[in-house]
Amino acid sequence: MAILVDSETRLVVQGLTGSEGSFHGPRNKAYGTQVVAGVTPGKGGQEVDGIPVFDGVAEAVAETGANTSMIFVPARFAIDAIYEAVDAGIHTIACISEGLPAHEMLGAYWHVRGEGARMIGPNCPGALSPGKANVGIIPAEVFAEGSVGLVSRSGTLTYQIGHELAQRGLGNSTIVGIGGDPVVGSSFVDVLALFEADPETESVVMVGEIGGEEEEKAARYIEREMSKPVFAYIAGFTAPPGKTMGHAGAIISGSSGTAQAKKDALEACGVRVGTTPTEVAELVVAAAASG
Amino acid sequence: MAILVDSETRLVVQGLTGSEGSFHGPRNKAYGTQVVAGVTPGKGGQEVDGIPVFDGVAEAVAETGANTSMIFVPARFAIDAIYEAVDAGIHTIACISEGLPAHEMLGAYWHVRGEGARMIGPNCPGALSPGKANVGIIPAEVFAEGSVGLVSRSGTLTYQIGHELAQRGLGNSTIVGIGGDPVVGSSFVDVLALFEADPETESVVMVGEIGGEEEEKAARYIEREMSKPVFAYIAGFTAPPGKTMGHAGAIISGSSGTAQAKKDALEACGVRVGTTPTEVAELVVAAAASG
Amino acid sequence: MDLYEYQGKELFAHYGIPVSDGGLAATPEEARVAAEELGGQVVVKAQVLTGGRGKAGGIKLAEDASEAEARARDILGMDIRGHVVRKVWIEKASEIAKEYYLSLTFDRGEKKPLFMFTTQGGVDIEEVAAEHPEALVRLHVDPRVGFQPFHGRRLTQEGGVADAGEAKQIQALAGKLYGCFVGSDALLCEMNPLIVTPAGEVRALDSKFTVDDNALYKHPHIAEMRDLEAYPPEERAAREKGVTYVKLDGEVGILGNGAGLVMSTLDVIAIVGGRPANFCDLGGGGSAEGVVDALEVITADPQVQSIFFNIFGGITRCDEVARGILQALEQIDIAQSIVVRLDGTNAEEGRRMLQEAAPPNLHTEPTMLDAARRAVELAGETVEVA
Amino acid sequence: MDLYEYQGKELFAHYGIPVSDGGLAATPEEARVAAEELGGQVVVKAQVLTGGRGKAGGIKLAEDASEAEARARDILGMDIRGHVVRKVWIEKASEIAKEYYLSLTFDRGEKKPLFMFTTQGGVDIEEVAAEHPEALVRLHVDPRVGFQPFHGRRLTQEGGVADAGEAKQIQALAGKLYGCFVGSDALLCEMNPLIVTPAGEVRALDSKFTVDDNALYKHPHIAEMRDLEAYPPEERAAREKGVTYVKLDGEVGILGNGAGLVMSTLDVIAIVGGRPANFCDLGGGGSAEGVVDALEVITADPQVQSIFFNIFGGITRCDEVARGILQALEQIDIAQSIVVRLDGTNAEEGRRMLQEAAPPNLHTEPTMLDAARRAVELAGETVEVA
Repeated sequence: MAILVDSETRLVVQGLTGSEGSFHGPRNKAYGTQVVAGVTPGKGGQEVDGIPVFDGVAEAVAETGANTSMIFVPARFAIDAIYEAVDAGIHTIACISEGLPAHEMLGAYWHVRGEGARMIGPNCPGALSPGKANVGIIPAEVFAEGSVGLVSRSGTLTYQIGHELAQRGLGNSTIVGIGGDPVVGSSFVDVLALFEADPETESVVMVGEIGGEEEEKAARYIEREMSKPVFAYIAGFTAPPGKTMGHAGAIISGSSGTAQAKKDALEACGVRVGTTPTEVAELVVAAAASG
Repeated sequence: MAILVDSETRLVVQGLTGSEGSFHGPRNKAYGTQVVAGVTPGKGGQEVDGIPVFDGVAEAVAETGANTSMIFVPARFAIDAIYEAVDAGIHTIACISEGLPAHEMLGAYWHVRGEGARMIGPNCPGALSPGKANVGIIPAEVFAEGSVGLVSRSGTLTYQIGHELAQRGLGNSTIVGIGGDPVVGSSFVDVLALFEADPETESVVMVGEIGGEEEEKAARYIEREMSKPVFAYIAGFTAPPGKTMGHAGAIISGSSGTAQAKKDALEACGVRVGTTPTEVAELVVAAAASG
Repeated sequence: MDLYEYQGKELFAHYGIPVSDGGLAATPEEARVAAEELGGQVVVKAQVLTGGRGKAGGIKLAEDASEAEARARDILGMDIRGHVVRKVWIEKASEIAKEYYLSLTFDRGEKKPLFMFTTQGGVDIEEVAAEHPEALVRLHVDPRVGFQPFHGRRLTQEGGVADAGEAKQIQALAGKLYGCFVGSDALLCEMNPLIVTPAGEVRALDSKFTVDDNALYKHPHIAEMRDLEAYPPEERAAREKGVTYVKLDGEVGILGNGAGLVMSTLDVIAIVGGRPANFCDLGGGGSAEGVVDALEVITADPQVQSIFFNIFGGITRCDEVARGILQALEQIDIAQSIVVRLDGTNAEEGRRMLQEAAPPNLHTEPTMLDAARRAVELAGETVEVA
Repeated sequence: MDLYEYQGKELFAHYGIPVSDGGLAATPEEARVAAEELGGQVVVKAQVLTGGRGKAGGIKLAEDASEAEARARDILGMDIRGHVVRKVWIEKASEIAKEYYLSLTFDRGEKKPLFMFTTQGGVDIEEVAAEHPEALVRLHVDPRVGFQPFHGRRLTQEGGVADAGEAKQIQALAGKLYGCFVGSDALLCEMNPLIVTPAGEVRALDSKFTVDDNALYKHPHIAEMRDLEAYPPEERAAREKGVTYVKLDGEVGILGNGAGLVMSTLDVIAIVGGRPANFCDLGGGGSAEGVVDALEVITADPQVQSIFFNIFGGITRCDEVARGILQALEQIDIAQSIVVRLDGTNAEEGRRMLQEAAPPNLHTEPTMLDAARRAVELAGETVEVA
């Protein structure tokens, strides 16, 4: 099982011939992910590390049965790449590319949802199901196989926490980086719902940050809908207050968006919150030992 | 039961204070339809035949519990009226207004669907469930209560067929005019599905016309999905070939769009087709007598 | 509303789609001037709102201005499928290496714009669709997303455009075509052929363009393109009076309310052995005045032997229609018999009014079928048993 | 990217939103000239990228040009919440009958643009939201549908705008604001106050405007509005080198890869009893050159006593980071102790390189927590037990 990516994943890499795609595509393949195709318009017929390149995603899907896409194209082409993937019937999209205009992502977000597909990112490290599939740039060697779901807005901080868990003998069902952009394809709540439904996941660690209100929404969701234990870590307790202009943002969320406010909201909903990556890992270990 | 409109219908008339709205709104009310509100921006607080007028649909819904809207505003304001109705949580919309630009209707069509609402029209006569509710401009006195569902692209032709049925002692569960514009909110197939699911409807008469391929699609749907007997009438056997420009239209449908082609397609799918309004009524009568 | 080739190309050019230079001419002399301005070889193209111009001899090459004048003289005044050529488009001649086909239209069933593209252009495209369906790329665009670059790539990839430069031009052109389609509220934009010159340039060599009548209020510039003279005079007269009228070839004048009912009336007339003289739809309103106007148009057709007035009132009120009929009988000298059938809103009142006035050449019938039989009978035809 | 009031108003005006006439001035003399051109009463407004100008004395009325010059002299050079005023906007004074509030922003949670409107404008809007939430209309727009006239009507109806003329103006203005928001890829457009003059005219009297950095490539005109001098010099230097740097008030210099990890590092430093001197994110790449640049910026801060280098390699390769550290130690004269913690991609190789070179002031630690403690210790602080 695991979530989002697993041994059923048949991956097409949009931008496989680019500098990042040609590095991470083969790396994902070497990990054991079924990387079945690459797409770069005009380069159909080439190969990268034995992976066939097609001119378009529709063709790649028709020829290889790809069902998942990883997007590594430059920002200006990434929105088009998302639409192309959805149009071709891809059901899971990991958009690693960063720098996508937020207004364009709004349109893409609703389209992806409307067509019944699922997307993580943009500006995210991807998803890794240890022992099954790695789709993105997450350094797989840091993580072990196991039953802890991990979902995070941040890249490297995720690795830190996975590392702390692995050092304590705990592994992960899936590690999901949802990305930190204003508009991302999947929220904490979306991914928590997947973990709740995944039989392989026994507990979840959520790694949040200051700003926005996604952690507060997740807290309410966890209290209402989740049976599995959830642990959280929030970064940014000592962050200086932002020099934000205008007041609309704070009014929308009805939350100060501070790390403390998020910690309070989570704890009020029964989530144990660690104040350092080490502490959250120890909380998970302690719960696993006692449970 | 019946479909689309019934005794649960709580109707708001968008454009109630206009010349058509102020004629048909009270007429629908006199029939027994629960006409709970009217909307005309800037005329909130007025009344038309005892129906309170509000400035906006959201307010009308909040104050009166309206769940269905009938749109009678001029064409240029009708698209906005559709969006306003959906935004306010209206679940059934009958757009009587005509002259809506097709491109704008495309956007509205997908929005209405996406939000889970249902719409008939534009440029349609509305829906009538005899004895329960009349929403639109269908002359209710022509029709009797009964178990024959009636769905049509045409207004007056529908009345003709209902009249022929009534003269032979048959009544209707609901009469639905879907409208004849290039983009309409509900197709034959959509309405046939509702009739199939409606316990009060025992058979259905579909009234089509030359052009397009909706009748052909309906034929395939009827063969595949419908258990209830369906009868059809197609108008336009003697219509002169249209002076259409270009060929794209004919290629799309893969059908000549002629009345004969539609009749053939329907008969191939087990639908009995009458060649005059009288004949189709007689077919229904004969089937009712033998069944 | 259908546009002439030159009008469609004007819109194409406005949206950045490459077309050839040219000029419009209504006389051979104007054709000569236009050809002189363009210089070199030109093509003289009949401007008519129908296809098949080429086969009918409506498109001719001319080596110079004086030949252009001669060809224009041949073409102006020609009758092409019932359309008289009143204008020619003088266009710089193009060298053609390849002929493709590209269109964007409204797929009513799918509720999405639909691109169609094939490299087998320049010929009867319906034939290509029927005989080589695999050669015709069909690609829907989600109207809420709009055109995306991948749409262009899919067209050229699946259409098998091998040359990269050509493909890039067609991809860009498809994007502009989508902009043109949406921006001008078009229902159809077709270019057949879309040519590639020997130098590798892609250009629209013809245009078929239909604009949504309901959206013309947003595009006064396009609305002005309507050429009223393109329609037969009787249809024009009807249109001016807000009545939809199409002349047919029979003897029974038909008048009804609602297109569906009128079509059905035509069918019923045919089934009982008559031949309809026209299609005439009063529309939704059906005021007394509209009835008078419609009767004026119908009775102006000398072929009409009898008139069948078939009204089922909804919005239309039968008493108002009866008032119109009586008014028309007073105002116009109507020799033909009129058979009237009224049902629906205020039908009793309408029938009563007609019976009270009882004009000699007016007959009422209780049903549509009876009325059809009577009208055919009165037109001097044999009534068949339906 | 945040815009100054005058820049936001320039964009408002471009999209047809009514604003007052005015001129920009960087000196008292320029202020006088601008005031003369406008004539009559003017308002001299400090241009700073922060709120609270009014309370800080950054907005003053002037009766004439010479008074405008005097007020500009007072305001230019003021420090408002850490922002030095370098420009003033001289604006024609407005008569104000009513002060409303209107904004359009990005609701990240709902993934929709959100209008907020209240007739209780001109004051601290967060207070209105907290104390009179019913007075603040919130209205989402489906981005795939866009602004529709009913959105404008809902705003004024639910906001309780009684006057029909006012309501019509605000409805139209809301539509233009939506156009401005989408057209300029804004994340926030706020007008507080939106005023109504005694004559009943509606106008934006202030602007807060944030544009999406990721979309600036589409708007070169807006990109040019960026005022590099508005940022502290050290942040500016870092930005020029592609490094995100924010100066803080402590002694431990922080450098990491990824904003989340760096924030976490700040927290851990605080927990073990230290005070971070800065926030510094190398970003995704982390080339040797970037490391050198970042160390240059950090060590230029005289408060920095020790440096904590916290790297978890993903895309960033630890060997490349180690190379950068060694290179920096060669190129720059670094007096402070550096504590390095490397994990992830190529971490072993990186650690090996550092151990082999073994510069005297460089310490490696195996975990983030250990490294934090060591860095705080080396900064001369007491280490608390976490």
